[in-house]
Amino acid sequence: MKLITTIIKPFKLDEVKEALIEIGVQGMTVTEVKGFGRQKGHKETYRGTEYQIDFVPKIKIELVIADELEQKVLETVTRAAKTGSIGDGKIFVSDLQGVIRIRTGETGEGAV
Amino acid sequence: MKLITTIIKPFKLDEVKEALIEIGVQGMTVTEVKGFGRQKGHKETYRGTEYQIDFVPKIKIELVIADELEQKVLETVTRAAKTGSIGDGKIFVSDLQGVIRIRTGETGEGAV
Amino acid sequence: MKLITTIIKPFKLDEVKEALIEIGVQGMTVTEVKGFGRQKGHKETYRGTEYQIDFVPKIKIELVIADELEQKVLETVTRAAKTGSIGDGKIFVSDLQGVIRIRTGETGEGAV
Amino acid sequence: MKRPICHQRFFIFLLMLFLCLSLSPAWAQEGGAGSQIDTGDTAWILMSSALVMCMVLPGLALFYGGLVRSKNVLGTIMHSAIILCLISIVWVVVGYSVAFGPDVGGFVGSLAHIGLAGVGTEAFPGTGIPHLLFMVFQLMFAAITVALITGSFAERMKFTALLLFSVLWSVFIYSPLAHWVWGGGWLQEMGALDFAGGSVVHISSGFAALVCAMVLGPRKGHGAEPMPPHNLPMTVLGTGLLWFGWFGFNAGSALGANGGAASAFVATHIAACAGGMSWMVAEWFRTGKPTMLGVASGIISGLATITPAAGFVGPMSALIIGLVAGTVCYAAVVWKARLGYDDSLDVVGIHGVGGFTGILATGLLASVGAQGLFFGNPGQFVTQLVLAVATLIFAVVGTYIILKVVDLTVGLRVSTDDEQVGLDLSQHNEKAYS
Amino acid sequence: MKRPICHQRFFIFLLMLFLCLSLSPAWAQEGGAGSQIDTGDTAWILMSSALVMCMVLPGLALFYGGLVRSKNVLGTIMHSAIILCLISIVWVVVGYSVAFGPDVGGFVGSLAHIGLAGVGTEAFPGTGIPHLLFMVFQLMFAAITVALITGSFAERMKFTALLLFSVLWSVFIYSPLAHWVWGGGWLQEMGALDFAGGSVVHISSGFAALVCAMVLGPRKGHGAEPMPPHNLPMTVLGTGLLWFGWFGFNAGSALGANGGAASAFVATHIAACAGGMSWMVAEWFRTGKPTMLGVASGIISGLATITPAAGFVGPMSALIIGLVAGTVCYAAVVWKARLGYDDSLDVVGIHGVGGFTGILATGLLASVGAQGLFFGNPGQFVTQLVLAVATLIFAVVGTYIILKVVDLTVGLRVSTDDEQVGLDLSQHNEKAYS
Amino acid sequence: MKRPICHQRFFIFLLMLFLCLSLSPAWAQEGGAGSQIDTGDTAWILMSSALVMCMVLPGLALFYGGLVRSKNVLGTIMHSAIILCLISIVWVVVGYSVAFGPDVGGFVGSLAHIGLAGVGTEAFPGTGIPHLLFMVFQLMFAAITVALITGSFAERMKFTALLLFSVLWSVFIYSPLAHWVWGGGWLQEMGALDFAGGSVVHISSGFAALVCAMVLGPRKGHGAEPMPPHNLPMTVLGTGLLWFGWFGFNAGSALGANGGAASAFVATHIAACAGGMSWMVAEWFRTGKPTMLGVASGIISGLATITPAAGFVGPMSALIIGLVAGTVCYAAVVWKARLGYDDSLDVVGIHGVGGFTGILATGLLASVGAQGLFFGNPGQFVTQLVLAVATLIFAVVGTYIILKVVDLTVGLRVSTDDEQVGLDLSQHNEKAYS
Ligand SMILES: Nc1ncnc2c1ncn2[C@@H]1O[C@H](COP(=O)(O)OP(=O)(O)O)[C@@H](O)[C@H]1O
Ligand SMILES: Nc1ncnc2c1ncn2[C@@H]1O[C@H](COP(=O)(O)OP(=O)(O)O)[C@@H](O)[C@H]1O
Ligand SMILES: Nc1ncnc2c1ncn2[C@@H]1O[C@H](COP(=O)(O)OP(=O)(O)O)[C@@H](O)[C@H]1O
Repeated sequence: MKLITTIIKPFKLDEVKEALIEIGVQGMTVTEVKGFGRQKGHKETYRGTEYQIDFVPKIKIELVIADELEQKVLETVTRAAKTGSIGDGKIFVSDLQGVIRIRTGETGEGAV
Repeated sequence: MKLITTIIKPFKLDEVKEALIEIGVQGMTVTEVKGFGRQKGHKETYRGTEYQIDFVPKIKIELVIADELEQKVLETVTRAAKTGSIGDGKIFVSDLQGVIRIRTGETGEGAV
Repeated sequence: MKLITTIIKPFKLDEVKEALIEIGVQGMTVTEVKGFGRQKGHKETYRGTEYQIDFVPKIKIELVIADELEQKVLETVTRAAKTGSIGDGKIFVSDLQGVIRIRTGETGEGAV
Repeated sequence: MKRPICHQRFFIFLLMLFLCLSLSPAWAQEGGAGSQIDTGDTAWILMSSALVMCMVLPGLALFYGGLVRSKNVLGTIMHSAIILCLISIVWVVVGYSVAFGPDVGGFVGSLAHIGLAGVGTEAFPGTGIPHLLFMVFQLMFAAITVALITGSFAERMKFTALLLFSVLWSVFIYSPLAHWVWGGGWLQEMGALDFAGGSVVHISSGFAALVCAMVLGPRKGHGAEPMPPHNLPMTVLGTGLLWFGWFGFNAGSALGANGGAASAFVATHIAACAGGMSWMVAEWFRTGKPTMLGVASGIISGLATITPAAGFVGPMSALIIGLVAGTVCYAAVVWKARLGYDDSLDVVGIHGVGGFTGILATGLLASVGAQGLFFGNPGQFVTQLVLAVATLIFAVVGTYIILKVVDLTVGLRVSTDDEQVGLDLSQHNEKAYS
Repeated sequence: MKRPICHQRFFIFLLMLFLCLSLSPAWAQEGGAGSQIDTGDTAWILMSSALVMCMVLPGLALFYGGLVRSKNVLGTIMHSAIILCLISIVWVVVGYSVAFGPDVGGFVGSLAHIGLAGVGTEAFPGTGIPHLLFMVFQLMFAAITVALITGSFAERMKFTALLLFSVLWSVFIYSPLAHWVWGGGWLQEMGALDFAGGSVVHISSGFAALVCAMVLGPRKGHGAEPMPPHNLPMTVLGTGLLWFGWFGFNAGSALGANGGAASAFVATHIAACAGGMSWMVAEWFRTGKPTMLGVASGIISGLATITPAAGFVGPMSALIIGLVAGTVCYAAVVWKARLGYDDSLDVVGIHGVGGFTGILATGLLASVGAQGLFFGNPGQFVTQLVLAVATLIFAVVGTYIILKVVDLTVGLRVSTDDEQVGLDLSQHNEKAYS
Repeated sequence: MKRPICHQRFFIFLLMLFLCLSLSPAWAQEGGAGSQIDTGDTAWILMSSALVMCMVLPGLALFYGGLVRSKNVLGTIMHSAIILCLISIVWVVVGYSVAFGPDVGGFVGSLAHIGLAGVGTEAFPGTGIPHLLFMVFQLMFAAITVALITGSFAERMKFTALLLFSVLWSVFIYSPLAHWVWGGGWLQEMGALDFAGGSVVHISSGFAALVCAMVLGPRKGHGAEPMPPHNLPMTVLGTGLLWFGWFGFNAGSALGANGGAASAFVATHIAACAGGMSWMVAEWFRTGKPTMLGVASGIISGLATITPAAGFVGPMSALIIGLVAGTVCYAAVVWKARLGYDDSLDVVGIHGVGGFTGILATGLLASVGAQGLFFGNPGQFVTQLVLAVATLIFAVVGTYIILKVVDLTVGLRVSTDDEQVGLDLSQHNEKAYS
């Protein structure tokens, strides 16, 4: 099993979700995060005092999939999340030792 | 060392926490997440416009434990988080190369 | 590639970020989390009813780096995040199979 | 299954309304001579009526809304909002007549004013304000009284049940009570003193709340899991607006802009301040920390307690009443925990206990336009005792019967799942915050 | 490039102001004999003016602010806030004179009152209140009318465009309309009835909103991605404050504290309640759930619809008007979806349709101080029809022209990126919540 | 150690109160002939008193509460809330007498009115309103003045210190100042003009705030880490309520519903609008973006600056004053950064500078019932200068002494840990949002 973690621009979430469903992904977990990177943040002014905010809002999607789906998922996410401008985000791939579905106790690929 | 990541229903958090403490787990990190899966979301209506919301609120617990604790933890979480209805959530198991306790610099099992 | 996950005290975020930038880290992803551990929570009172809150607010930083940077990063984070009092947090190290930069499709170390 | 039924019910409700309309002689409204209308008095009661409306929405709605969990905030706010709409209509259609129509045996008003028949712009007897204005000022009282009760069954009442309960309670409990004390009924005949509603508004709603809490039972997880207020600044905002509106509630009850109004205004303000102070101090002693919610609760306690006395006491008596109110109501709220019922937002401890204390305090400290025990008139205290107890018994019994009726017809509580999900999504398909 | 330009524009604006000042004869202000001033009437209109101001800020600002996405809440609130500031100044400098200066051919007022020349503390003809007070009461109406429009182009209008649009619209659309109906213009001569602004305020802003929505085009992602309100309790708070202020708006339009004010107050309150009830019921039938936002929208619909009738109808007619308002406006809002334009916060469906309905309803149900069709005077209905249609056409055409002018000078919409980021950060360098 | 001590302190405080009570002759209150009471004037001042109360809570509480970090919002709101409760009691017990009791040597009032002795419903000399009403109207001014100061030491003041500071400051600074300017004291004798409190309220609180900021020192991390407002819509809501209430504050200071009140109302509104506009424009020039917080700050600046002039100037002068206010106060707030003290919520820049500017502007532009320099009376300007400087010096010196006393008794600041955790949890065991 693989755990695919991807950081994307918030307004891309729906697009990416739809694209993943099309290729048969049945579940995912989403977290609101703040990202720091090449994409520069923004300026805020309060009563003449200016703040430079480095962090930009991002969405993190965690996706557990069977190994054979890896390529398909990576391509799909890359395609769906891409705008071509700085800050599109990253995809991280790591191994999973095991998965359990709490409701049934099923393990392995049957559990996702 | 193992990293146990589990997605559960929000109102199960206290129960799961207590159960883990009982079996000697001393720490955990909790994140509010939104989940997509078999469990269907809900409908919202604003001035006659209806939205179908697919994401449901979930709680993610990250747990770093010594390898020998793995089985005990998996059983405990599965038991405590289970309601039997769709959406109970998942448990993911992965390997950790190392752990450090920042305060003391301790590493490995002594650090959790 | 390595994934460094660290849990720190919220008010340490800026310090840690600056320290990481100094040693050449170019990006990170930050999440607001709630931590449970040795550090005790706080008491809340509403109309004479008292609640004991066990969870304390923490910041989780996820950092993807090239293997050779690992030591430097671990030292830096430990130094920058340390206050010496209970609750300073942890650092977890795990392996990554791959990384992709969505914007360019670059993979591996070039992608972070 | 459920939905079509409640549709029917609504249809009937609407029909009923239109019926009243067509029957109503008040299509056009008789122009009043207005000869004795005083513009100053009218200006103040116009304003006071607006102020009391503001107490219900947004005042009480936010005061309660901030205290519940975020999944129930809209459902809670909705209670106050829809009660204001619904009871206002009930009031003009029938409620006002039951309360202030020509007396029938000292117990209710006749139906002479149904559909506001005969309620025009002429001066209301004994005042310098139009009859219509007196009617709408009283309307606001009718609405807020029912809305106060909702705090006791917050986060679990079925919406259809709320609607039915409100209509029945307003017509069969509130209107008669208002008649007894203010509409020429037997308690008024007895000489009972209730300046602005310590019995009619606060005792009645406060002890109705007790019955509701006991009949509906506690919220799922009550006592086990923490249920902290989701937004205390919202509750403080509500507190401020309630206080603001209470000046209309109490000083407006003088029905004119005169020395009596000024005196009631001052008493109201002092009692609110003293209530906030004394609750804070009491809590500080007991738990070691003063809290914002404590001060807010103390302010409302002081206001509820001074309500019946506002027009009858001097400023220093008001100070005493306020100091007592904050302490007594805090004690009541703390003891609640022991008794174990889930009066979710402490309507009993604040309005029930506060109102009861205020009615008795009036019997002790009245000194303006009436004498209490401390001013040489023990009889007044006895009368006040009768007033308080009669109101309490009537409210408790009546509320119990109404709840049973509602339970048998539409059912009182939402399902466990709906309660788990929260009222906002389960009852209203809405989320408060996105 | 852009910034320096708008700086210039501002400089010119300021210069203009100072010019008016120096020219203005109203440096010092003539003390009025004040002989016929009635303190009660004055007290009520002072209060009413404050109430109407409160409708704009915080009332409308929060009502709209809660309905947008959190990235646009400050930008949305800013619309109401800056319009109140800007239009108030425009009004005292020139707007009041155009609206209420000595009539010129039935179409506009002369510039006799420019810079408030000749507007002092003497009683305003036919009333017991100072002329200055009448002026400031009307000022609040001028401000809220423009602010209402902003709901239609929320979340995408360029800030400089908003400023220019507001000034032009107020001077060239609002002031003349106010003159036609209230300032001695041709519609008033015709005997058209608009008690508190069903045409001048609601039809004009409502249909101006329609043109704005169509000319600016929909928000990016409208229809595709969900855009739920970010904070409904904020919207409910706004609703409550609007309702509260509306008592000053309608009952204050009696320009005194008398039976007429009381009657308008009652009609206003009943219509608000009935509107809230009927929208809720209609939605309940259609979608199976009553919603808090529905009740809030219904309340505003009832208030907008009763506005022109408030002083002319009895309570039961007000009840009917309210019940109709909630249903009709809900239908309008639902149909909007079909028509496809993005009137983001439903200004058309609530104020346009509500105002139109109210003007016609006045022609049917007027019975106090005037007769409508149902009371034997069909002619009045025709006059009302003329009033409604004339206002609509003038507003639509005028708004279209002004939008074109603004588009050619400063441009109407923010860039796609700015819209993506949100108005708060892109237009104002601020975030609402941290 | 600490807690028991502060308990004691409270106990003593309560004892003191009851003492005053028992001594107080005002148990019952003398009914006033009320012969000369004017219902219209009374209606307006009843309303004005309620409006000024609304400025403190929820107005100022939310205005300040939105500007701090979320961990301190309850602690900040608590400041305004508890000051309203505490100072109201201090005022009726002793403050009113010190300020408005029979003059003693031009510096303070005698203790004749302690515990409101001799303050009844008879008309207050020279007005048509009851004495009690005048007292409570002034009470609200006393409360808000102390509350304004709290913005300067937000997020770090110890709660016990706040309580002690407030009582001392109110009795020893505010009451004497009120006597000097309004109670028949030496400045009033001199002919100094302060219509509604530019010196008594704004200069005094504004420069007291400066001393507080310097004595307490900056917040931990001030300058280093960003401290953006946690909820700007809350601050805008507070702004709107402050504006709304300010009509009572300024127009109410006419102590009647007459031409003077109308004129003050108009001046107040125009200055608020002009202040909002000019701050926005100034900020736009300097940082390239107009901000919502800027407009809100400008509005408050305009209101603070017009306060002393409201009853003495015509509308166009008010426009100038407002335009100047927004610019000058913005400059002051920007320069603060250079001076380096941490006046957390800009009390100095807005109220201190605004009030000072307003007192001088009155000396220049007064034209109604008094003449300023521009209207041929240079002497008035000198008098105003004396007024402003005397108030400033008295406030600065007095505040410094009081702070030292508080520091030596209960200590001024919370511990560094408590500041890190936030006032809500460390001082009050509460969280604002869950
Ligand atoms: N080394 C990293 N470790 C973890 N997250 C990262 C890292 N680098 C970037 N990110 C995440 O990816 C987001 C986008 O990266 P950024 O450098 O801004 O643009 P791009 O992805 O186009 O290179 C960042 O906001 C951050 O959340
Ligand atoms: N493939 C997946 N990858 C990551 N998270 C998942 C995946 N599938 C499900 N989840 C998480 O588990 C939660 C529960 O899954 P769901 O399919 O709804 O019910 P069940 O766990 O009973 O099968 C989801 O809300 C989501 O947060
Ligand atoms: N076993 C664990 N698994 C995951 N996170 C943990 C674990 N133990 C501690 N943490 C995280 O580290 C934070 C600090 O740990 P704590 O025991 O409180 O202090 P310290 O790090 O000084 O030992 C906790 O709040 C929690 O977020």
